[in-house]
Amino acid sequence: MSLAPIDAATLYGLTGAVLVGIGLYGIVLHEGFIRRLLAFNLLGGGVFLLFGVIARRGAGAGFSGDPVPQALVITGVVVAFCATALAITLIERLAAEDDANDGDGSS
Amino acid sequence: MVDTLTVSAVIVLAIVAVGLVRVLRGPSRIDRMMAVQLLGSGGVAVLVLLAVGSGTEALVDAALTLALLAAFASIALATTLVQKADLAAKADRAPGKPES
Amino acid sequence: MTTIVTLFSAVAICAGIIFFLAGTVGLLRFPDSLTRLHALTKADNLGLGLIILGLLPLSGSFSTALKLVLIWALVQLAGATAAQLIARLARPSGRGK
Amino acid sequence: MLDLALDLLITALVIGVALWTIRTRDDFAAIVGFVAYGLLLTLAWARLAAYDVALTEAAIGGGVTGVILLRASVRLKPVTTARTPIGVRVLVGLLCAVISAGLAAVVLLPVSPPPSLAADVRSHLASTGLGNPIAGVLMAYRALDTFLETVVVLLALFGAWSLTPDRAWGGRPGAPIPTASFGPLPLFGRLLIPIGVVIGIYIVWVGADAPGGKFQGATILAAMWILAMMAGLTEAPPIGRWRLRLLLAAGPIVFVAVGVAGIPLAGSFLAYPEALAKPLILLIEVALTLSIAATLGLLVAGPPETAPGTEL
Repeated sequence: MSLAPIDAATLYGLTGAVLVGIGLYGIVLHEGFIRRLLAFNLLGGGVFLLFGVIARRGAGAGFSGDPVPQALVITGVVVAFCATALAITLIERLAAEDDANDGDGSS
Repeated sequence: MVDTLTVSAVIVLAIVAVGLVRVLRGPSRIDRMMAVQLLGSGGVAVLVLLAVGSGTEALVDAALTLALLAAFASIALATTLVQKADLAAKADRAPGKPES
Repeated sequence: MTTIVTLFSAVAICAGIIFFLAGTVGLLRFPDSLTRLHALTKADNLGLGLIILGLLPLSGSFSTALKLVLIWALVQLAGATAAQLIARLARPSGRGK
Repeated sequence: MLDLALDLLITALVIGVALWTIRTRDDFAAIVGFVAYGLLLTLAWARLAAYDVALTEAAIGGGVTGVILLRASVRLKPVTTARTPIGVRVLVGLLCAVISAGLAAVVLLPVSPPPSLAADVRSHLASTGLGNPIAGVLMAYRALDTFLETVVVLLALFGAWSLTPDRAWGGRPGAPIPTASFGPLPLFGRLLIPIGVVIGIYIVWVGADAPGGKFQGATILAAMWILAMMAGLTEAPPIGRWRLRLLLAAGPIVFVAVGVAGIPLAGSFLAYPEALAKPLILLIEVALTLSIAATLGLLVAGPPETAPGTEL
């Protein structure tokens, strides 16, 4: 094992690592549901970048990157979107239930 | 030519970065919303410069998708602002009364 | 012939960069949101247009050139529409006709 | 040197926008930051030469995810929260920094030689008849994953629909961002939607041999559908309509049918007979594109809000 060369892949890998930290901080400290979900998606972007670095370093056989991790990231982006959409719907329903319980007479 | 186009891309991105810092500082939501439009034109400019510079057709497609979805997102943001302003105006005018 | 084309590209791309610069200067210097929006949507879209104009002779194929023009048209359309929506928002009478 | 300058600039912007998105107090501003983050990540993926991912990020990352977050920000009342004490924030920050440092160490101390399946993909790509290695991976070697992914997309929609209030069941979902059809929006929609639909179909079609594909193309088609709803040009269909449900299920059904046919014809589930691999993959791609586009559009629109028959 030796230190990685400072190239584009390493640079984006480090960025991915930083983004995971930033996203995690947001998930832990934010109280609003939307903001937590946002932070979760920021974290996801960082994880995907780490996969991108694995793909870039696995370049070979005439490809600019290993296609398998890239395909995984594409699947991941789509599933992350679906999870976000489901979570948003849950949050909205929760807020609607809260409203119904709070303002029985007023609304 | 390849290097010249990459240099152009770096310069455009640097200029866009300065503008991005400015619009994100606000103060109004309209200012902040401009971040998406700024990246919609600036980010697309960077992508097409890199695409033609490296002769990568796929990057032109990526730029096309980026332009389309940035357009979609900036319109959605603007519509949201209009919607929120309408809701606020309605709440201001007369709570309880039916609006005309 | 090729020198003329290269020169044309270089001039157009440089002019595009200058317009991007002008847009950012506008963002930094203009006093309120609406004038800043004006600077952004006008100058940056023109900048992108000039850069794409400069790239057209270098693009190598007709389909790529067509896509480049389409990209510019999309950005232009979005800029104009968003500016309209926002301008409506800033007018004191709300959304007038 | 030049390339490094460009990469440094992009990474600085991505990190800067991410930090700003976390720090800002205003929900709307945070969503703007997130959309900007998605657009910047497209540049990052382009620089990593992962053009398929760049397309996906451009389509989903900023655009469609941004709109669904906006939907929530319009429908929910803003929450005012007390700021966490500084001590807790510093502690959480430190713990997160430790995790980042651990991941950074993994990046800086790579395994040598790097693990890669690129050579395997290269040696088998010809048998799929496809030119795009990523389409090959998604449709042939990891076909089961891709099939399950399309089911996950559909399940997410079922989950969202199951949250429909009882009175609204079977009704139409509202527009994601409710708008009167005023001003330039309908005109914008009429101009942009035809162009966008052509681009979406093009991205699916080109995906067999070049970066692109069904998920990216379907997302673009879904975005255009959502735009039509926002501009008041069309309404979301009532969710009880059986033709709609058939459209949603068509992709996974075709996928499964071809997969089961593979057991007698090619020896295993989801294996394609060599001669028919490309036409079969194209058939699946077309069916999946339509289903995924419809599902994603309805996911963004959300569950029905008004009872059936009460809408205008």
